[in-house]
Amino acid sequence: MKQRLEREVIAMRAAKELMDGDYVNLGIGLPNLCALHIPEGVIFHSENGALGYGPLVMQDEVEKADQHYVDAGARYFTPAPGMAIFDLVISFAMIRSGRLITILGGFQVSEKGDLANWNTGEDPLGGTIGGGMDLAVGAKRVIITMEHTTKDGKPKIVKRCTAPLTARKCVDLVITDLAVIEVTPEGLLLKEVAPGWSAAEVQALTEPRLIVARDLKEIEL
Amino acid sequence: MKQRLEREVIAMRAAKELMDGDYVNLGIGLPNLCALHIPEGVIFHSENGALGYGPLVMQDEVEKADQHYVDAGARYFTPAPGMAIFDLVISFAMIRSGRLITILGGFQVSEKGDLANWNTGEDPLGGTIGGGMDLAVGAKRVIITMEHTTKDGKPKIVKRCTAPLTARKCVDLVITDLAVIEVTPEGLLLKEVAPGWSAAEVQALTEPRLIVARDLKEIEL
Amino acid sequence: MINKVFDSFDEAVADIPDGASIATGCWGTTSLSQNLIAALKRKGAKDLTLIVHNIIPTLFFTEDEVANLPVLLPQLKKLIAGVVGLQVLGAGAFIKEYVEMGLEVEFTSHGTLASRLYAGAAGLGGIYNPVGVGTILEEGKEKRVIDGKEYILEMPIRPDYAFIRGHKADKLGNVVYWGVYREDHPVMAMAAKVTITEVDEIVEVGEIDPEHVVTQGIFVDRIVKVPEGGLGSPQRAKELLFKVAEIDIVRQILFK
Amino acid sequence: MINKVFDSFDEAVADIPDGASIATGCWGTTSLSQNLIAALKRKGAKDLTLIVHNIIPTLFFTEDEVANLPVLLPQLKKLIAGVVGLQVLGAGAFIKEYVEMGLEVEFTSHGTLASRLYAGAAGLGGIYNPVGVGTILEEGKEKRVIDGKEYILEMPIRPDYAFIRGHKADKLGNVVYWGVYREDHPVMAMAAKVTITEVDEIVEVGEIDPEHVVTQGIFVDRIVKVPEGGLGSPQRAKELLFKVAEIDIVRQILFK
Repeated sequence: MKQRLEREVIAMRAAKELMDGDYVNLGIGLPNLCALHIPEGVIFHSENGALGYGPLVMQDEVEKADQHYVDAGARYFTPAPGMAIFDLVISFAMIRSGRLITILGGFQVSEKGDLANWNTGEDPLGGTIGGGMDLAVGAKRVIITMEHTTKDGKPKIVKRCTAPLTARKCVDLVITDLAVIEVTPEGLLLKEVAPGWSAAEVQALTEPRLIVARDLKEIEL
Repeated sequence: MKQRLEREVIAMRAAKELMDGDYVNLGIGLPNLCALHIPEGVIFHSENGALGYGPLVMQDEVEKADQHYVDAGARYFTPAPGMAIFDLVISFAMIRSGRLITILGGFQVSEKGDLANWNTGEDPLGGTIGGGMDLAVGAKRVIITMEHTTKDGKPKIVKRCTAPLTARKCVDLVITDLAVIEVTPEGLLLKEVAPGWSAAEVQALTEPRLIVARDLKEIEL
Repeated sequence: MINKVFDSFDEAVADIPDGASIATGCWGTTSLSQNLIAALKRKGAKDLTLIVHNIIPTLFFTEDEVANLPVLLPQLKKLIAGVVGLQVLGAGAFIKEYVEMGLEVEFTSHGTLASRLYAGAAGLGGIYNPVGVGTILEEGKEKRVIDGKEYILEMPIRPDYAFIRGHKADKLGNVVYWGVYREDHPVMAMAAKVTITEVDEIVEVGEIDPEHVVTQGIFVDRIVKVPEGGLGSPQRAKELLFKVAEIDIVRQILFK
Repeated sequence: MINKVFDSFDEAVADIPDGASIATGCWGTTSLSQNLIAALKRKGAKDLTLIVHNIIPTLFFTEDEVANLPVLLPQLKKLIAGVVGLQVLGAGAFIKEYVEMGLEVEFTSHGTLASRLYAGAAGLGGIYNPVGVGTILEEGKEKRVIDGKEYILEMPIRPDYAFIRGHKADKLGNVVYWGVYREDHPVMAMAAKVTITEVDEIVEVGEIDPEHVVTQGIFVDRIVKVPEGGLGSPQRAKELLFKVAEIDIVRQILFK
């Protein structure tokens, strides 16, 4: 079987979408791995009311943890110069007024850019809505990082989401372990493929028809 | 002609409605005269974002004025211990969430408690809406202080307001230079009359029928 | 000056009747009003509606160490929440038995909850909300297209009580927070009919800079001091933090 | 780090096109963004919509002393305001000539304007507002009874630009205010597409305590320093305050 990109590499590729001065909110899981690769000058936002904080406290430095500084994913963060603390009314105005870029995980993305990422099944208790729906609807740019297929090999990029939706027509870019795909008004545009993979091979693992970019290239970091 | 209460006395009577721990917003004009008579422990609110401030700067002490501390009526106030400064979103949540008592002026009050106090005529440019409508609708208790009749002797307490409305069914108590009248579900209840005035004499200068309180008494300060 | 300072948490919650609605913050354990939660549990009022952003079980701690929202589950009729449980632990599994016994759960997005609380504070009758269109959140609600975009009509929330976790309060009730204490507490205090705060420190009037007050005294009815070193105190939190750090599974959840 | 600091007010407003909408604070002269107002006048953009709580003429001062909102009247197509003019001076008399020439005036209550700006910031499609029922503010608007109470449907406001008067800003755009500078500036900054602030002082990143930031840098795009002793400066304001105090009619308005 051909090699797919490591999760770390997906995160590195996603981090390339950000630049100095961007404000970013990273979802839990894969998106969080981006944190270590994000260029200087990018400012982090946490839904529970912090902007511009410093590095997370790592496992071997618990003595640095302060219980007053916990991010939305329950990780301790360190204060940094220029940080601001605020309430959720302000925090969600940041999210909903289109100033943030968000990188989220995904269960499914449809060819129209619909996103399902809060619940795999039909039981509402089986997932958590949290701030994810607000981010998907409100962010300036929604980037989804995920594996290209499920564990049993089914496409996660689908014609129509079967898992409960997070939001309609919200995704701008999908970065998987096989490809970088942009959601355009014309359909899904395949822009980059993993080294050694052809457009046809990616298409075979994708439910909707992909438009292949004229300048299709290999994913670069 | 019988003597009516001075404006200062109306203000003193209105101030009696307040007690320690109350939060109050005073409208411009007559209501502002109450400020000097309000008991200790009453906390002042200004729409433009101040709570718990100290005395206003008087005409002969302009050196105390600080341009950063101006109330909603463009008067300089002095800071006081426990004061808070905030934005208008918060200020109007204070007003609209039913925590303030407001004393406002009035052009007309109807028998149902409708209030007209922002504009005497039909030209919107002839008056100012400001925060008065918010106060009338949102305050826990709306007290109107005004002369009982217009300059040419017409009743200002009327069956139906002819001046443009500020809000419907919002007035709780009217304090005039002749009487103290409560708005009740049954109608206007005459509770107090100015010294030397009878209920019948007050009724003669009032358009709707007044219910005379069993324990009708003279206005006391 | 009206005395807003209560000596005991039990007194501060003594008038909460059966059927009351209570809004409070929870994002991790730091922002919990642990002493008020424990007092409400002792009081045992029933058929309560709990309005929270998150309700998440506390892992590896006893109830004496952390009084978290799930201790109130037996007293609830209804739960309004954005996050119920931890995804890694099967999300809302811990409340399934209560749901089967009749607990009503109303899901919300975090931002929608914040906006609904603001609507409550500002006296609004409803808001057209952009979040949740096409999802389970639109079920049973009115939808409307405004300027070509779909919205859901969401109703204001005006809780009977708010429990807020402050850092310092002066005796007039002006509150400042510390880090994630803040959460949605300011808007909950504005929207609620009665607001009770537990704070690390009660200070004299005048000690908080007027520009730094976050929740103004007009929104705060009762103030109780967290006992030093006791439940919910910064000292206790620091101890527990190190205890957490010694438990591998939790470290993996927290630090990854 | 992105540079948000502009050297000149003219540069900071250079991209404001004809037809733009601008929200800004005015409650007395203290909260005015005088330098931005003067720069916008110099630029001369036309058909503007101005969104303010109050527009009140400055009495007894020259335009060189105070750049107040009425200097923009010739450039306006529409005005949204709560207070137009001073009651004691015949309210809106000073804008009558512009109204006759076609200026559209939309009245609002102060609280409604704050809520509509919040609605703009939070992405809401509309709000059911309790204020204005039975008044001229309901004309032409949808009404609806919710839980037995009447409300008016009011639309969100998302200005193209906000001019905000801050006290200090750090280079990331975090702003703190001073007294009545604050006004509705925080929510205007949140609701606007582009926010420009004029401040007494620009400080280094890290000089403002994270708990004290009122408007966060994400909401602020451009920062310009008020020239010391110049238009809108605290020094100038103090001088004018004493000048006002010497003029009897104004003293009567201000101090009674």
